[in-house]
Amino acid sequence: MAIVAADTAWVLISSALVLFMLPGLALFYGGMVRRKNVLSSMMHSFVAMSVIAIEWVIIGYSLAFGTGNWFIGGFEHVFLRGIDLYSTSGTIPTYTFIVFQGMFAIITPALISGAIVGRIKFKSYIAFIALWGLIVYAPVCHWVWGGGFLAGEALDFAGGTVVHITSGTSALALLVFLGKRKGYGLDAIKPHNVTFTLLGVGLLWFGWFGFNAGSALAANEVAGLAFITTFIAPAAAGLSWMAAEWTHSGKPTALGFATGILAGLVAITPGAGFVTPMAALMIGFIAGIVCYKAVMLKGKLGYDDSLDVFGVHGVGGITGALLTGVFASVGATGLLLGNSHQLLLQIGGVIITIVYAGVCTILIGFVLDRTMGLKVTESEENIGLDKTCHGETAYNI
Amino acid sequence: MAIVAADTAWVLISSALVLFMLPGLALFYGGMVRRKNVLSSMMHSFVAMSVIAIEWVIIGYSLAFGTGNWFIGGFEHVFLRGIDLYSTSGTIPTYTFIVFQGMFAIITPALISGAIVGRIKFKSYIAFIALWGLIVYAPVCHWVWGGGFLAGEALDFAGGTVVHITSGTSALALLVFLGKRKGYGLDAIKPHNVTFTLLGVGLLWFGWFGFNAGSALAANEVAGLAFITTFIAPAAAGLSWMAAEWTHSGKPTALGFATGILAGLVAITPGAGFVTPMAALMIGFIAGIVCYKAVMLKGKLGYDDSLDVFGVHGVGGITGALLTGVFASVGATGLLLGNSHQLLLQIGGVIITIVYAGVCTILIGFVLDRTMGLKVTESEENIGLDKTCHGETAYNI
Amino acid sequence: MAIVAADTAWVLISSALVLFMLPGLALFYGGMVRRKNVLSSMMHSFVAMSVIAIEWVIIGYSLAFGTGNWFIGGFEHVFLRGIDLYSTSGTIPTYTFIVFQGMFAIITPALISGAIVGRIKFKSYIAFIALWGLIVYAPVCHWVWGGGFLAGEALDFAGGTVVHITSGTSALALLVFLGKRKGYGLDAIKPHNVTFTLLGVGLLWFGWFGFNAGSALAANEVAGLAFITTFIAPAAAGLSWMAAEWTHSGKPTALGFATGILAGLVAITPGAGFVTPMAALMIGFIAGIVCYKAVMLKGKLGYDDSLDVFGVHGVGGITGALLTGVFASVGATGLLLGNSHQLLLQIGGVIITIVYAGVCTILIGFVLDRTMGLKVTESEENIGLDKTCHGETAYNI
Amino acid sequence: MKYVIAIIRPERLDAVKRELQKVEVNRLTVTSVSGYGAQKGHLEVYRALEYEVNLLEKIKLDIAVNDEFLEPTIEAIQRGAKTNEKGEIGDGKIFVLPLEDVIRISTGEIGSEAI
Amino acid sequence: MKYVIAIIRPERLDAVKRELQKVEVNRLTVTSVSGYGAQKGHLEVYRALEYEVNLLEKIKLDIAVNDEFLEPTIEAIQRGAKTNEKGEIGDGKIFVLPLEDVIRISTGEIGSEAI
Amino acid sequence: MKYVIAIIRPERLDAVKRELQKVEVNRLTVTSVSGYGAQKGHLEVYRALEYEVNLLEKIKLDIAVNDEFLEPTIEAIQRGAKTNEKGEIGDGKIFVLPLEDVIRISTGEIGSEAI
Ligand SMILES: Nc1ncnc2c1ncn2[C@@H]1O[C@H](COP(=O)(O)OP(=O)(O)O)[C@@H](O)[C@H]1O
Ligand SMILES: Nc1ncnc2c1ncn2[C@@H]1O[C@H](COP(=O)(O)OP(=O)(O)O)[C@@H](O)[C@H]1O
Ligand SMILES: Nc1ncnc2c1ncn2[C@@H]1O[C@H](COP(=O)(O)OP(=O)(O)O)[C@@H](O)[C@H]1O
Repeated sequence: MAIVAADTAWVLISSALVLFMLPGLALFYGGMVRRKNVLSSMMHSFVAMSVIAIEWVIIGYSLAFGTGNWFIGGFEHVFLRGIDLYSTSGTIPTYTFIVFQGMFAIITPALISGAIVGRIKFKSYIAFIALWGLIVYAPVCHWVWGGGFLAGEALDFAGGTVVHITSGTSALALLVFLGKRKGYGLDAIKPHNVTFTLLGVGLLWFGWFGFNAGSALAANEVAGLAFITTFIAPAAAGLSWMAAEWTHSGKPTALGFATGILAGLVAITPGAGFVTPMAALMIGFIAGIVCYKAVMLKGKLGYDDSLDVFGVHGVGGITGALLTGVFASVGATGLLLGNSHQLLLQIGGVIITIVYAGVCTILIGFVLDRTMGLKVTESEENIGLDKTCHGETAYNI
Repeated sequence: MAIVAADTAWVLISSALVLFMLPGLALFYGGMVRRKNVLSSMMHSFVAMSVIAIEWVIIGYSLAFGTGNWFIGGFEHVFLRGIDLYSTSGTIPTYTFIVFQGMFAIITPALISGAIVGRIKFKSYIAFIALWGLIVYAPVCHWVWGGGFLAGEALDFAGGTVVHITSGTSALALLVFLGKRKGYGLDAIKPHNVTFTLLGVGLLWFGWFGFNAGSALAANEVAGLAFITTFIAPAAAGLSWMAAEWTHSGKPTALGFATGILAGLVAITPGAGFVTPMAALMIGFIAGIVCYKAVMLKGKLGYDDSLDVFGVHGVGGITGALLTGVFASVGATGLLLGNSHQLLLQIGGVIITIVYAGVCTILIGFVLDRTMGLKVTESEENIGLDKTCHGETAYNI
Repeated sequence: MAIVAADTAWVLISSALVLFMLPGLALFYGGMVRRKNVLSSMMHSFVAMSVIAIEWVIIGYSLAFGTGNWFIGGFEHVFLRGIDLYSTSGTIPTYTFIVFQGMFAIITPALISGAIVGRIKFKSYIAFIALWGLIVYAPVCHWVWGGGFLAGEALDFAGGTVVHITSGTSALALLVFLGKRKGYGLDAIKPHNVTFTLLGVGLLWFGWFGFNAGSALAANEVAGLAFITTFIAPAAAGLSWMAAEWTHSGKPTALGFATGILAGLVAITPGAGFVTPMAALMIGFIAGIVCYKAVMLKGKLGYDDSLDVFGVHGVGGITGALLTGVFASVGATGLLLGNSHQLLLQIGGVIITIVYAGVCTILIGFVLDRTMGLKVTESEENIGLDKTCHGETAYNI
Repeated sequence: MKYVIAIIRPERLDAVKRELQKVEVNRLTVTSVSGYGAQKGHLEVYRALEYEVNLLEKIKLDIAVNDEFLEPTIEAIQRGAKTNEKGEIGDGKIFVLPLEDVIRISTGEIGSEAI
Repeated sequence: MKYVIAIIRPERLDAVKRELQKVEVNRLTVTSVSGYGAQKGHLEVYRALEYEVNLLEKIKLDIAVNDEFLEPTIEAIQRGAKTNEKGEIGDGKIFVLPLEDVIRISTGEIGSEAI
Repeated sequence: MKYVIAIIRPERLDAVKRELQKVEVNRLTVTSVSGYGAQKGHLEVYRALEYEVNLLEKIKLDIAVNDEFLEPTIEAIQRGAKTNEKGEIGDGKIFVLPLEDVIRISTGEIGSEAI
């Protein structure tokens, strides 16, 4: 089948937009850590661009999108064998499909890094994301988008399950080995640069249009729908988070507002092309509140998911996946249109993903902890990872 | 009518580009304020993304683009009623048209915020932009683009009048209530981070290609023309501002250069798709000088339009609107082609818009001032709005 | 010939992406200099957007792409004469082609600025890039892309020779007149903000997709190929630079990683649309190592190419040009497919370009040095160019 | 000669400078510091969680004065640094240290006239 | 009264604050500084080249104390600032200067009770 | 023992460090400060408008020395800090304060040998 130039243009620019989310994430996370860990935190995002990109074209793509079985793809496209300039996937070149999907494979493990800033060894982080990309991401991606057992069952337009629930859950699981930052709970560990975090969420939103609307894989009406829902839901979530915070603790913080927007982006991801704009409004409002509550809960439970990967991506992703089962009305039907079966499928998909990602992450974490060690020494943590892991200081005269 | 995929792709990416102007604006403005107000200033841009996006899909779009009368649209599309996945506007999905237009509705009130940094209450700001979006933006947008009485009369390719003259005028009008910053004129209130401002203008320019060339609403020759004029005019204005400053005060500042580029972007907006590249060169050069003079004048008149919203957007928008009436030669004719009538129409459009935006803003400002109060206390102003309004400090260790 | 809307959309957005590389470059370079020179360094990138844009539409485009002879184009398109809204170049409007090519003309001299930060007079810099754009860039661009004597001979998909070898060589040549920074070699001159540099490389990578994949000038399979190779090569080069540094000096720095990515971007530029993804992997890995070694060599040779323009763009560009001659297999054949002639052509192209750019830059430098003077005084250098050339300080309270 | 070190609120710097100008003390050095003392740290909220922040931003002034200027200097600082008439906790402190010698680098002047 | 100036490692600030709290010294001023001394500068690598960096980040504490608090203050700082039991080069120094007078701005208190 | 505080121009820091090294004073602490004095503030231009800026960036050096090092230290700073032979307004000042005690944290050394 011949490619369609307009679809190709759209997926190409969408791929670039998704890659651009990585600097956005680096800013978002980097702004929230202390000065002594900013480069370390940003490098978590940046190095994922290299490590996973290479892994993806060597083997990841084949495992995720090769024919394979219900669980995982095969090895037929290892090193991109069997694909050439004229291979097509739908109406776009296969090379372009590979790139677009590769961007998703990159950002997912990078999201996890927010939970563990300031205390993971850099080389162990690299090993972790490389293993995680093969053991967790590739299979789950195959299940949902690559022809596996969830394909055509659970709805996941742009990665609520594949990207956000896997990363959110794994973030939490990894804390089993990395514990708290020193001083967590005693001292206020303040974000060293909130302007970075705001700017970061701006970049993320911008890139997310590629993430969600690009997932239509064509410049068509569905892309248009996914775009407008990705416009509305984060706007609503930003407001509802802000309202909750303003009522609850008296001031609307910039950090909170930025987090609310992110929660909305996450929550609309699974349903972006399946729900109406007004449903997106609802999903956004709900996600802002739910994630706010989830982050508050952390305070009570006392674990140190430092930048709230679980509270935002995990909880936001689950919220979005379930609400997709409720509100779906475009090209699929959800609970509100009487299809309660879809909601059950969504719940099933969520549970399976949580269990799978959680268990595998604990296994990977365990192995790495015993072999290379995951956590830096207390003194390294005190001094900061920029100096101890990278030999640098971010800011100088 | 069926959509054209290429046009859809182009307007989608253009919409993303225009949204990206908000973080750009946040950086541009945020860099120019003092450290103690940077988050407050950035939040003015960011919160507009939420507030106006929601307002737009609930009612704003309907008021601006609903059928209505010569003055304003109607309520038929409230909550996007009557629009679905397959609705089209020209060759693109209506959802996409709504999003693209929504981005313009967002950035316009955000521009105003530059005049009033460091002294407006956050909740009053939110109320202000929400009211302004309905009372000023929606009608003026309807007049020019939504079938109102200026449609087909005054030329405004991408918002010289709708966006820049309205915001510039309103900025000035709002100063009636907000007055000067404490210490204005006594101490130098220095930009806390000029690199932000430079970077911000880079983001703005990038996004402006979507703003202007996207306004062709198709990936056609006119988009190509609007793109190249948006390339040339700011380049010329950057140079002419810099030349004026260099001659006049001895040094070419980075801040001045950035402002010149912005002036050129503003000035080419109304004519982007109506003038030749060489006319764009002229418009840019003129705008750089005229806005430079306008900002100097502020010093003499003594009002505190803190970040020169009127001097750049107001004056630049007026300059652009009038020069469009002079230079128009593509798909319209201006003075130089013997059509002096067009220039009169431009003048008329400018005057009506100034009066309308000015009067309405004063009314809105008056009501808010009497009810919620617009200005923070002197002590809050001294301490800075980041701490007093948002409970945060931007930079920490 | 009628334009193709999808190709137009693609080249328009690619043009915007390439322009966006300038703020990216400003951040990349600006982060590496000391606080006192950051605005000066950023302005080198920003002012190029103005100066070269104007020069390009007035005369540069005509010299590069006018009919002319084997060496240079003609004057037929001075002031864009002879081009109108409906002129086409291939499947896109000529105005769009002009803009896209103009972006390349802008970034090339801006790249040079990294070698000479902190010690060149601002007005001499402006004069230099203006002259260089006419004397070096326009001819070389004509040779390779404008119908000159290298067209159809040496392969250069997106500017390995035209952009990177010319700028890298010229950077080195200009050092003849500008020498070392004060204190170079004695004190560590530390990057004042490594987060800027990381962020900058993120922007550059994002923009580079427009640079390379946009060079297909159509939204087709070749664009898809150029996109995926531009995804893989920098990823590989980032890793190989990091590996080299980690082994050699014990720590993987963020600055090094960012530089590696840039080296990969440079090296894949000439071959982006001519090689397979797996060849791109090889090219990236090799470029990371080769550029790392080149930068080390600088330490031994003792010249002060401050931000390693030659080490990265010169050496990376040469590496890429030669490896294109080795690996070319798509739409051209290289050494590995038995066409050793192509490699010879590549070598020839490289040598001619180096000699031409080097000699012309020395001439331009000589003339400017004797007339306006190139270097600031020692005291100005000590105080920093932000204050002495621009009358500003970047960071304030 | 005395070396006066004053810790004040950042937002009072302009007022203090103005008061010092009035008593013709027009030389000083300013440092950004943070500190704590009687002023209770306040609660700040980060993403729905409250933390106690106790290091507060302050401004430190170093002013070397001749003995006859000590009183006026201290009084000027007090006038400028008070948040309001009655003063608030956190308005700051003034420390007076002995100063043995001063050298002005440009001229080589020494002692009182170098201040 | 004494004016104590201590230079410590940034990563020891929290520990020093805790130790000071224990001896009821709960007023201090913190400044970010850099310095060098016995502690050798270390090599840093910028793009494949090594440079010696000798200005190291430190934290400076200013603490005005009444005489009876001097000993406990010094000892607390020492306990908190040591990298480990035996102490490492670069752990810092404590300087004790005479302090003639203190004024608390908000109340106008003077001398010992103002500290 | 003396506690020397010098305020110099930022761009002279390297030169001062070199001069101090020559007289074997190789311990010091550096702080970024701003200040004003005899040196007139200069005009800066923000978007076509001129403002007087009077707080100028300076560098503050803290150097604790034994008495016999006082003279060489002062002279070294003077040599390094002067913009040119004759000195310029704004080159800075040196303040000498009495220092009662020094403690080196790592070793517990006290007094002169701790400096
Ligand atoms: N004994 C002290 N030593 C050093 N700094 C002090 C001392 N007491 C107060 N400060 C500084 O002065 C600031 C204000 O003092 P604080 O005790 O909070 O309020 P008040 O000014 O009402 O006494 C503190 O934040 C701290 O920086
Ligand atoms: N004589 C001194 N004068 C001023 N500052 C000093 C002096 N000696 C040390 N310092 C400061 O203390 C810090 C630590 O001192 P250093 O000599 O490196 O190690 P140690 O603490 O083991 O003596 C230095 O970086 C410097 O800031
Ligand atoms: N009496 C003083 N007290 C505190 N700081 C001073 C004093 N005099 C000068 N300074 C500091 O020294 C710097 C240079 O002094 P200034 O009077 O401007 O020039 P000069 O060095 O020629 O006397 C000032 O910016 C200020 O930081």
